Amino acid sequence: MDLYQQLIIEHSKRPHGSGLREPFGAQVHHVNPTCGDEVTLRVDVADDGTVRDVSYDAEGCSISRASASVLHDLVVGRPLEQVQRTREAMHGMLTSRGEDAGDEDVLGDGVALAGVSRYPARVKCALLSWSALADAVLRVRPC
Amino acid sequence: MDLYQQLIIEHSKRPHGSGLREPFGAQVHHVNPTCGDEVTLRVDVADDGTVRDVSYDAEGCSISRASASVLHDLVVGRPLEQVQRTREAMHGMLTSRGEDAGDEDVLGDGVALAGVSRYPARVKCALLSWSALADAVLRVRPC
Amino acid sequence: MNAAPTLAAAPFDAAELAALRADFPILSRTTRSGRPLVYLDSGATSQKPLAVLDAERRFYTEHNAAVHRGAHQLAEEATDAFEAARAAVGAFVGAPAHEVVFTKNATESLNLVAHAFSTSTAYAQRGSAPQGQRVDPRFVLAEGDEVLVTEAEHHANLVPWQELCARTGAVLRWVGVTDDGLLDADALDGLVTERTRVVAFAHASNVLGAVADVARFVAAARRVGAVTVLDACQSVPHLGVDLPALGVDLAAFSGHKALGPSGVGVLWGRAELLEAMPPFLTGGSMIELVRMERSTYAPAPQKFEAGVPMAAQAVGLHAAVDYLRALAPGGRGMERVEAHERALTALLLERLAELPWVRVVGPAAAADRVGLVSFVLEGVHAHDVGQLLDDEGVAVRVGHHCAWPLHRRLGAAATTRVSFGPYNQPSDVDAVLRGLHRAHELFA
Amino acid sequence: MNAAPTLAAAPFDAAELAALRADFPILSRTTRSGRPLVYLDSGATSQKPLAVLDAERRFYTEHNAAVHRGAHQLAEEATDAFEAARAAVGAFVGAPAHEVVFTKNATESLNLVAHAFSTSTAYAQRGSAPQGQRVDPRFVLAEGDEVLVTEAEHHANLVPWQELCARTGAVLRWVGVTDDGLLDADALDGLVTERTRVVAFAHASNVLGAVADVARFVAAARRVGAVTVLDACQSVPHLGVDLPALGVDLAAFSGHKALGPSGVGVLWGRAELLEAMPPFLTGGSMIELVRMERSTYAPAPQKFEAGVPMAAQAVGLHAAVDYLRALAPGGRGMERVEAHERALTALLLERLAELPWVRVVGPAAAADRVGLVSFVLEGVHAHDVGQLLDDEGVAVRVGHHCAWPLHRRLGAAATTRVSFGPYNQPSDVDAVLRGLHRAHELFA
Ligand SMILES: Cc1ncc(COP(=O)(O)O)c(C=O)c1O
Ligand SMILES: Cc1ncc(COP(=O)(O)O)c(C=O)c1O
Ligand code: FES
Ligand code: FES
Repeated sequence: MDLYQQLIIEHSKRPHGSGLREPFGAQVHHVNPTCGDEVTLRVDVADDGTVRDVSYDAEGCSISRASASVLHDLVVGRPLEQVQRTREAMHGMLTSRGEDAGDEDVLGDGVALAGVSRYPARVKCALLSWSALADAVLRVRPC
Repeated sequence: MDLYQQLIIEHSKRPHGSGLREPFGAQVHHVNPTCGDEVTLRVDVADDGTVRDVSYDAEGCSISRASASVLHDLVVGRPLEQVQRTREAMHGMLTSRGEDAGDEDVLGDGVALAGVSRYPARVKCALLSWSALADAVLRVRPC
Repeated sequence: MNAAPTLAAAPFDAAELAALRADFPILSRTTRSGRPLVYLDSGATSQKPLAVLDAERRFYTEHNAAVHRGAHQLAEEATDAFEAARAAVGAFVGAPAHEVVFTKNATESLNLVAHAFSTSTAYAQRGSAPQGQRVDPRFVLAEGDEVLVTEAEHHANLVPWQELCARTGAVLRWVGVTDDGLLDADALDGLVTERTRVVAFAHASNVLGAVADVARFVAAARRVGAVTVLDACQSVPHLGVDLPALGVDLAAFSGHKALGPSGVGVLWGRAELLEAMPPFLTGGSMIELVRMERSTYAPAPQKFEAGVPMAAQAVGLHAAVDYLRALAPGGRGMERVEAHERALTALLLERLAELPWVRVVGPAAAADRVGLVSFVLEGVHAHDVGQLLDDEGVAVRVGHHCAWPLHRRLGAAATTRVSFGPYNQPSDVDAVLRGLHRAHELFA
Repeated sequence: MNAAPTLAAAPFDAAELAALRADFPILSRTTRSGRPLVYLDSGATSQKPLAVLDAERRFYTEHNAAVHRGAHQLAEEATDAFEAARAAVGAFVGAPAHEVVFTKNATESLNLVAHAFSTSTAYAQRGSAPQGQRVDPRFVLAEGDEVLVTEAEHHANLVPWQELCARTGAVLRWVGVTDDGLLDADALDGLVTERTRVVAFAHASNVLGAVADVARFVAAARRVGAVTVLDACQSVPHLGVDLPALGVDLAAFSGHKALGPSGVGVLWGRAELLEAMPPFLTGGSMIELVRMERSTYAPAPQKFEAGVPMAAQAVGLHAAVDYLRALAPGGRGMERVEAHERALTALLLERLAELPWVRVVGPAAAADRVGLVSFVLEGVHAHDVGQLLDDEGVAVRVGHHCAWPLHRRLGAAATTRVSFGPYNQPSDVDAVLRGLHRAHELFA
């Protein structure tokens, strides 16, 4: 089964950067309508556009928790432009129905989530924190 | 085709006793819900229980007009008890789905309607004036 | 059938027709009189090709599960099949998938729309809309607001509006029918007033066969901001129809008249309008958040699809529209269906015109019609006509065809209706004529 | 299968089960992991035996026509088949044919009933009932009248009542669920007041599996003259049920959970009550007389069946109930289905009780349940459990099962539900346990 890679299990058991922290520029709350699971997510962006912190409280399955953990790793300390590209790469991989295995240089541990794209019912799990992030960034930096 | 016996066609073209007449003891109006056709029917019953007249205005198909014409023949001049038996015989034959060919001694020309019972959609046509009659009799002689 | 016709807008030739008819096993049965079945009641419901029956069966024997409800593989497959059907049925009428709502039949689709008005009105009066849901003023009716229909409507596009008026105090108005059996379109402009909130009308009449001047209705409704609702039951199965291009806001049609299974219908609506409408049936799968006190709802189309849906039937309808499209290269099958049915209609009209004892209702020219013709035999009741045709093996519909007010207007208690499907052939018209002559001889 | 079991209330033995399973081709498919399918989601929708698929196909290839609408032979045959289905489905739940209304699913049935209240209320307030139609006071709601449900309801028996309240100003009340996950039946008497007009509750919970004390609900409702509405979705497919004998006024269930096709549901109601209710969907075939101004309606059940109905699906459901009855001599098949599913439930409960990391919700004893069991794996999200079971080929449902308030009350965001059908076998329980152990090892 290509869904529960060891990396996913590890991230889900010990998620990186979990918990809500201050300061933050925006906080959003997103719900996965198919299961009712939710994430509260905060971003703190420096004036130069660098993401200083992403903190979150994720209630959900292992996939959603692992994805939030991976998100934290990939986003903190990066400029918003790069975050945007990462998010697109993640989205592309997750919605590819098995076509896109993901680029490890861009997605790091995130490539362990590639298998999710073969399970349509779970794609929203992995996307949950990423859509919350997009929404939060939009509130900090409307464009 | 056992539906349109020559007798039926004749009755339908020249229905016996058609038209509304006076005097009458009760008048009823019945509609065939499946087609919207209607009959207005009057009965005049003597004190001794003899049906003196049945007059009617029937809008409908050949089957319903023929059935009203046959009804007139079978009912006028007869005591109510016999009318009741005739009505039951007619009802039995029409709803028999081809099982009951009808007794000519009881139903006269009415046996030509036997074929109707094989056409469920048309049974209500033949019954229309007979249910109107039952209703009208009930109003004259409640029991 | 796999024949590749050469001319997109020609009727099917004999060989094509034979191949096509072979896809419909019921057409080779005989009737109680021993005569072969001649099915001319496609306006009531069409016959189904094997491709449709096979698609349904395959769904049940390989993928059956409750859609939108499970995470297991069968549930995923069933959901994929259901959503693929939505996309295909949408594409068939020029619409994106998310504007397609599956219902049980066109009647439910039209009731859904009528209830959007009374529910919005109740929400507005009581301030009881679900949290975060704006009540769209287009769907709120005040006492004396008007609903406009036509006198030629099928009961399905009339009675729901009468009932809406009974629930809200709105008033029903209608475009009349002229003595010639045509819509009195000139009266339209006078009937559309500032109080008109809905204009609901049939694309093609199921009795007259006439195709409505949709643009004129839409223009009149737009002038006053009324919502337009199209009853497309008799157009979608017979013409190539692009619903969004027609300019209407909402449209209903049934699957079972378009070679699809029974038990599935469609409501199409502009996305913006569907979002503005409250749900109709409520329950599972249409919710966003449920608390005991109150709930909020999913976006359209899910909002309108409460409960386990008719998944196998949607899959069957998918096969039906695929089948229809494939009747000509490039998915342009509906052009040939239209041409084919129009040729049969012209033939029938021509033959009927030779009989002085037959009165046809509706437009004289086949070009102004979909493939159906209703008529009266002088001195012969329509049910007797129908019965004698039945005896010839010919299945037609007799009665008021769920358009009672129109029949009252035409001065006919009942008419006989011949309605064509893609599988009908010129000899079917001969069979009709044989039966009519017999009826005339017997009764007139 | 034609095996003639000897003991009416015994589970199916291995040979019987093998014969029965052969009637369900989908059960022999394999899943993406290469493992054979173990279908344990019959609570969402059941699989269909070949007899059902064959009956539908035969209808389409031999008798298909619009029912209640034509005088030709096909229309007669189709109508006969549809009405025979009504009689058979009625008999299956102890009811006469004229008390059976065909809907698209149980959700529509329940919405139909909820709308009977708001429509009657509108008629009464506006004096707008159809001519000659008495507005029955039992269906007229005043501001502050009460609708009583339970906290364990499926959304289908909750949201329609919330919406009824939003349309009318009635107030929703509910019987709570105790910490043990049981209905707080002791609170019932206090909750039924002079203002209670409806008491709506599930016969069997689709999460807890618990069977309600129907008599107690009925007695409480009768005391104040409230209408009782039973959600029989999870009882009719799994127990022998005699609806009229239960004493309720109305009941809903779906065909697709009882081996029938998708797209067909049932509303049963006492004749007297159905007559007193206004129609819901309006349009063709449900009318008595139509004029442009207003219409009157046919008697029940036709009054509730607007438009061309799901005839093929009703015919399929007929085949399904025949199939179920034939699983034991004398048409007592449901007794064996009940015994069989109860034995599997007992086995599953027993095996789960051995696992300290599994918390079962609902009654401890299989005797108090229909054939379904929901549970929580400590430290493992239900969707991960479901996914690992899926990998074992096991199809179960995970989530809130359209009973979100109940899950909130139970303190579980989601549960895993195993639900049985007549075709399940003891080894299916083994497959579940294998998956649970794997989930526990991987995640806990
Ligand atoms: C208890 C209960 N009520 C109502 C429903 C709704 O049934 P349907 O989806 O067939 O309308 C279900 C099943 O989904 C159920 O389990
Ligand atoms: C013009 C028109 N509108 C509405 C309907 C109703 O469609 P359905 O019975 O599928 O709901 C029909 C057919 O019966 C029709 O011909
Ligand atoms: S199941 Fe809810 S987020 Fe994955
Ligand atoms: S068809 Fe109307 S009475 Fe015969």
